[in-house]
Amino acid sequence: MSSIPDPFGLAAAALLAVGFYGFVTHRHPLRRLLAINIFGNGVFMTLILVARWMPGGPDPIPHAMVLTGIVIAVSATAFGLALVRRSMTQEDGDRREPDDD
Amino acid sequence: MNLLLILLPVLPAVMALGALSGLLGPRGTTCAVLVTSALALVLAGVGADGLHLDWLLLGTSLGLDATGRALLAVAALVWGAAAISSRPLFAGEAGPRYSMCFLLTLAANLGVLIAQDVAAFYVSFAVMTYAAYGLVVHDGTDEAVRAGRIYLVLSVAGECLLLSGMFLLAAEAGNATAAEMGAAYAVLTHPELVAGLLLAGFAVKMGILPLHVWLPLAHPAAPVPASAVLSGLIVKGGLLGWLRFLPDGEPALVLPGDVLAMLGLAGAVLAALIGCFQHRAKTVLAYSTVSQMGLLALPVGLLVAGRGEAALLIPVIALFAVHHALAKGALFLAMDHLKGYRPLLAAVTVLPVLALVGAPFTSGLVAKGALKSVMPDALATLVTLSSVTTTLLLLRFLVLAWPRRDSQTVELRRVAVAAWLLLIAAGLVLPWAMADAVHRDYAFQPGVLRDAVWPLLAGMIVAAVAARAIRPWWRFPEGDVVAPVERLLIRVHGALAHVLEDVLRAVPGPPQRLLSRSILSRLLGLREPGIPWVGLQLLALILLLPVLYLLAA
Amino acid sequence: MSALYEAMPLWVLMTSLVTAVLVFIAGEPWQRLRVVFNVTGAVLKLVLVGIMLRGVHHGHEFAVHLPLLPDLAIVLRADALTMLFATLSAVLWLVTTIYALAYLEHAPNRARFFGFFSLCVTATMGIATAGNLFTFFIFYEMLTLATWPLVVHRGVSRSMTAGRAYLQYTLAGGAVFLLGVVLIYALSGSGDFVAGGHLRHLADDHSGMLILIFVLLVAGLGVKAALVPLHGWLPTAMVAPAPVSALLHAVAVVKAGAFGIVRVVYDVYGVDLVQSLGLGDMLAVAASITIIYGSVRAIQQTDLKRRLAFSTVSQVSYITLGIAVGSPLATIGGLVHLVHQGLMKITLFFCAGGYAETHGIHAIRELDGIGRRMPWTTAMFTLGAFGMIGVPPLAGFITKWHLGLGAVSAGQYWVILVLLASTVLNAVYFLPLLHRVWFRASRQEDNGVGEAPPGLLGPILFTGVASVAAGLFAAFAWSPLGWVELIVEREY
Amino acid sequence: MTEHLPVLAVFLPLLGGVLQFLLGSRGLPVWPLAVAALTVGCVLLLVGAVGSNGSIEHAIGGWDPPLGIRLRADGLAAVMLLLTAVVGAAVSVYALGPHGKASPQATHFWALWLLLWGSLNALFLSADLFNIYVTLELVTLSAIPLVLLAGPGKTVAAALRYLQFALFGSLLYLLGVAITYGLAGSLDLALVGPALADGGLAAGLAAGCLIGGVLVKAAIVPCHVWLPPAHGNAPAAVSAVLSALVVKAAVYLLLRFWTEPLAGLSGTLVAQLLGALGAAAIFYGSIQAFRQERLKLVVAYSTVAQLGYMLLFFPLAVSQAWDGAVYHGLAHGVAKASLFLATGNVIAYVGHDRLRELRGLDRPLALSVFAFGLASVSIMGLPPSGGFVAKWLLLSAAVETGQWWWAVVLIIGGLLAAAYIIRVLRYAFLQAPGPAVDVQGPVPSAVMAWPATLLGLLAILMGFTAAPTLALLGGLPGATS
Repeated sequence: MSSIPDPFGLAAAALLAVGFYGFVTHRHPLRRLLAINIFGNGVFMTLILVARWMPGGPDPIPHAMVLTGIVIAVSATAFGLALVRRSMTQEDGDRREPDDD
Repeated sequence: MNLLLILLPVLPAVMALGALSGLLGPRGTTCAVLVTSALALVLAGVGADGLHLDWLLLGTSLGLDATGRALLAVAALVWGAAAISSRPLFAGEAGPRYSMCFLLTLAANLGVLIAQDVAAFYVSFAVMTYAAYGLVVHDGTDEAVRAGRIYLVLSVAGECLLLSGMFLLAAEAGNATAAEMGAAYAVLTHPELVAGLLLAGFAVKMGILPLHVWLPLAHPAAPVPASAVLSGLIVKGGLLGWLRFLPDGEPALVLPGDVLAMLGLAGAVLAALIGCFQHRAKTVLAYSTVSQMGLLALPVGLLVAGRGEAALLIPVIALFAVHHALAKGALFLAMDHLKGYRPLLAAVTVLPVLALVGAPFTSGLVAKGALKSVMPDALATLVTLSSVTTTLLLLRFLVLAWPRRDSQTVELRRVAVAAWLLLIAAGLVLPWAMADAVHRDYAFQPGVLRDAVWPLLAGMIVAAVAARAIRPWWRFPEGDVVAPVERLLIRVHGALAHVLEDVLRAVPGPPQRLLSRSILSRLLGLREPGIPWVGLQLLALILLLPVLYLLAA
Repeated sequence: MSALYEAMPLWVLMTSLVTAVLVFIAGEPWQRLRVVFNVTGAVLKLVLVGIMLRGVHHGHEFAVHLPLLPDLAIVLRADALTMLFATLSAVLWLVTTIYALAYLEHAPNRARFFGFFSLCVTATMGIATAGNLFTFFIFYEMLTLATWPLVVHRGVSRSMTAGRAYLQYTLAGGAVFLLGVVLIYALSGSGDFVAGGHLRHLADDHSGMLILIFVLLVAGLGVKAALVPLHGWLPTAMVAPAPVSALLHAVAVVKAGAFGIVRVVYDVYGVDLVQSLGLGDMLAVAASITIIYGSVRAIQQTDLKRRLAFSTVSQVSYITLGIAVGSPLATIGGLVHLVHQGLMKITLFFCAGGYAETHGIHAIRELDGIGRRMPWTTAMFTLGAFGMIGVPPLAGFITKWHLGLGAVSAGQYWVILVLLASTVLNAVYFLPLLHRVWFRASRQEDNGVGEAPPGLLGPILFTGVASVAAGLFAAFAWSPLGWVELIVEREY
Repeated sequence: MTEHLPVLAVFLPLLGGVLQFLLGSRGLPVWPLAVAALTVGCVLLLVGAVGSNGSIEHAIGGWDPPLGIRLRADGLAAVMLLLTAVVGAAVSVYALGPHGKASPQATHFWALWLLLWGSLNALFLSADLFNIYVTLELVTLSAIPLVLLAGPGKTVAAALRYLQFALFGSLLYLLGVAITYGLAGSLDLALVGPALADGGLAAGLAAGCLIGGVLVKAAIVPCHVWLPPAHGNAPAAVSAVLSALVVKAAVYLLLRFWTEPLAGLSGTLVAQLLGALGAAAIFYGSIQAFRQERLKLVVAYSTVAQLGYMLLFFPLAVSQAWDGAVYHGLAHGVAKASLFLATGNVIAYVGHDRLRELRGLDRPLALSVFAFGLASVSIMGLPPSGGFVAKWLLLSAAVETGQWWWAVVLIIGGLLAAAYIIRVLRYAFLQAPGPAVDVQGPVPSAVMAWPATLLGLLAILMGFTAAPTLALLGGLPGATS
């Protein structure tokens, strides 16, 4: 491993930090969901970094893991977005008229 | 025959239950007492061997010694007469209660007479004490209730003394019987302590000098027949306790014995003098009891101190007790019959009075004569002198009790009068019959007769002089020192109760809830943390973990 | 057959446990059936206990092991001490059941009441038959839980408060006790009840620890045994219905604590060890303070049941005192009081219930002249009260007699002063009461109601007479005293 | 046959759930019940096999790690599977009440529930870090929609918060997995240990991420904030599963990691920290439970508190503590499921769960209140119950290792539990004509009342079944005895 900070690694760390910060500070559910996704991307980059670092060239396994992770993240995000939408329409509904859905 | 002994207390005790439930009416109660009395008379006449019941209490020994036999006969008579007099009381509204207390007291009294071991005696003694309370307060007047209260306070104190004495006795000597007392005291570490406690404990019941204060209150407060048994018999329980549970001539017990003798003598004189300044006939009689019991304590003291032979002293003590029980019982019962103007009955009343004074040819003569015969001369003289005060006291009684012309006539119950007369007759005869030939002969010696007559005359003269000199007649409070002591105790109790209450308030009882509200509400004020705060903590945690790992490594 | 016979303690437990379950299942609508279950269970238990009693008398020791963890088992055992407590519970269960049936005749929620009542007895039996500390603890806590619904049975806010106090105290006590039990197991690897104790070999190296554990155990048990200052729950818990108070004060809860102290002193530590560690004196002082304090507080009470409750605080510590003094005679006095106090106090509480149920009397000043209307109840009340004072020939006297003798033979003369003080204080709070019931004129108008109904009066008479008999026939081999002498003979 | 049991245990419910989606409301409720019964049977056989033969391993399709998936059933997995089966069976029966009739909602419930069951089984049987990640996500993604079944309104916000935390926790965990892979070049639980032991700071960071991620999922204080709204608003059956099993699965992972991959790290200080978190959870959760005004929230906060007990294993770390922590997990699972089901019956009857208005419930709902009472005994850690045995073991461990402060925590925790439980129970005894009612429902049928009661009874019975269960568990991995 090189002593010079790997820009790839730095990017991963930055993503993690931004994601974490966003998750902690934002109150709006949509923003928070985005923050989680950013954090997730940081994690995936870390995995790719690990794959690069492995002795004997890039290791395929972390890549497989990233793919799986992305699938899961996407589906979870989709579910989250649906929930956010539901909660927002509900709030609107609350403001206008009682919800009978 | 021996098994009949146990019937003596059991029969009236069982009947007491019947009385309480109302199953046993007034007639039944009277019958029950009379049957018991008859049984007692038979047993007293025939005598009975000792009976040991392993299964009862802590192993019970029953038996009749000579003293027990004599007193059993007397008890049968006095209880019988009292029961007949009590008939109207058995029938009253509070009849069942009175009947129950009456029968229980009877049972316990007989139990005291026949119990030979420490535990059984104490059982009977305690039941007698508490059951008699019911007799004392029966009238329910404020006076009776006060008398009952003072009686209870002193009785409980006496019980405590007895109990501690008996603990000390039985711990080292086991549940010993009366016959084994001599040997028992020999093994005790502190015989004088045990003796002192037992002497003092029984002294309460006997009304020995400083502990007598309850007696002039309680005996008069009770209904007439109850007073008769209280003054005639119940007090003798203390005497029997002394005789059974103190050894004779134990060297360590000289001091307690002497103290008792001196207190007895002092009581004999002082109580009589105080009694002279009472204004109710029954109170006077009660003081007479205190005085006579003092006289009885004198030989017991000598016995304990080893200043006389047991073989001589004990029959004398028994004789005197028999004499006093019959005479005092008769005098108290007389109070019922002297309510109307009946000079004849009043004249008969003089007979027991003379007996108590020790006039010639009365039972008092032989009893007192016998008493003096076993004493050192100096003491005998003092006893003779005490006859003067006794005369004064009983004159005071006659003055107060003598029926007046204007008094309302109350219908007499013939059977009660008959029983009373029978009792008086027994009082005249029985002591003579029981006395040893020696004592009988002694009573007729000229010196003795002289000693019997002059105090009587002296008393009369003093009384006549005093009656003129002291006008109006002084009034001495009933129960003499009890009133100030009572006031003091009430004040002390008031103060103590305040202090106690303050203390208890200062040291609040245990909390009803272990968590105080303030702590709870502070804890309950906790709010859920917000997300940023949670995130910060989580971040700190994740960063802390590697540091901790490294530190530990 | 012999395995069945050997497992007697288990069957004895089952009689009331099964009864509880059946009662719960029968529920409110099946009144008759429930009564049948209840009485059958109680009688059956009595018979089984009788059989066990015979076995133990002949020197047999029943034991059942139910392994729970590799090194831990639930042990149910029946030795002579067990049988003392078990017999008391079995007899009084039957009596109290009959009393409760009459007492709650028209009350709601009876199924719940009798269900928990049976559970309570099960727990008590478990405590009696527990063969090691672990088993003891299980039933000790079960008792806490089974009793709470009984305390709050009335459902009014006063009983809720009492229930809260009860739970706070007993659960906290249980927690402290648990800590002590765990420490014992950690220290010695066993919490078995062995006559004479089994910790002696640890005395040299771990005396400090042993003292600490003892304090924890006694503090935990002291809550139920109502040792001052841990007694706070007891007087408030008297708001429960009379049969519950009777059971609480006479058999179940209070006695469980006292019995636990007996077990700890005799079968875990051993008297020698307790005395050599100086714990006996400590315990005796605590018991004495409780005896005096309870009596003083009892004097101040104006409510009958509250006065009786403080009287319990005082009286139960006689047991502890006897154990703490440690001489054989004092031990006899303490142990026999386990039964005697039970008989006398249950009589008193039954009577208090009788007064409340028949005439609506709760305060002491309302008792004036009740003796004329309810002569039998009041007679039994009188017996109970005199027994508490220690007047012979009642049961209480036998206790006091042995305690006193034991104190003298152990050279602890100050204990006699405590006994005397207690006698006087008991007299101070009971005798005026007796004067009231017998000698005062009634304040209430005569409404034609007299004695308590037979369902109440029967149990009252039974326990009252029993408390006389226990004293009068104390020297009889099968009397409580006779049995306790057998126990002490075997323990020493 | 035996070696295929793990696969069956995972795929039966998974496929059953998927099929339910496809079938729609047809086949309700017979189909899911049949699947559930088969699953229970499979798990029981599997547990029996583990009990008699020890661990069972199976590589799916014969593909070996690292690319293949290896299932492994050891003692710890077996007891967790057993718990899942027991609670699952009870919940399945209970669900016949509220979700028994054919409707879209019922379809969703059964499908998701079977998926969740399968995912849980998969999680317990997984033997490598990444598979655990996947199953953890599966569990989350099937659990959250279940919360939503309670209907619109209050649950959406709760579900959203749950989702956010769950996702964040998973990603944190994945980060840990990444670092671990970087260090060890493997993800097999059994193989990564040595590499981590020598890993220095990076290993510590990996452990931190793994533990942190799981802590979020396990709702350990301070990361518990998502749990009470989610568990407190979900339908009764779902709450029971979430509290009894889903969070338990996360704590299970913590135990698993500690004894396998992280065993080589010197964790004494971390252990104390985790213990402290456990203690904080016990205290905080109990106090919060005490101040709640809604019955379900009391029970939910109780879960927050009870999970803390399992963390006390880490500082104690002896065999007894291991037994105690795991047994606590089992006992709590059973008892808490019973509590939630009983609470569900209350809500079904009166239409709300406002504590102060629930007076006099014991007449109409005798059986449910009874169940609540029985389960409470275990929650309070009082004998005789599973909770007590667990507490006893933990206490013994604390005393044995001389760490008395954990003993104090255990004791006080028990008292606090009693405080909030009794606060609930006393309402049942208050004299009142009956509870205040929002929407009067029918008295819960036997199908709803008995599962709660049986679980409550089981919670008590577990006080006597510790020996065989702990034999199945097989002791602390790596311990000498």
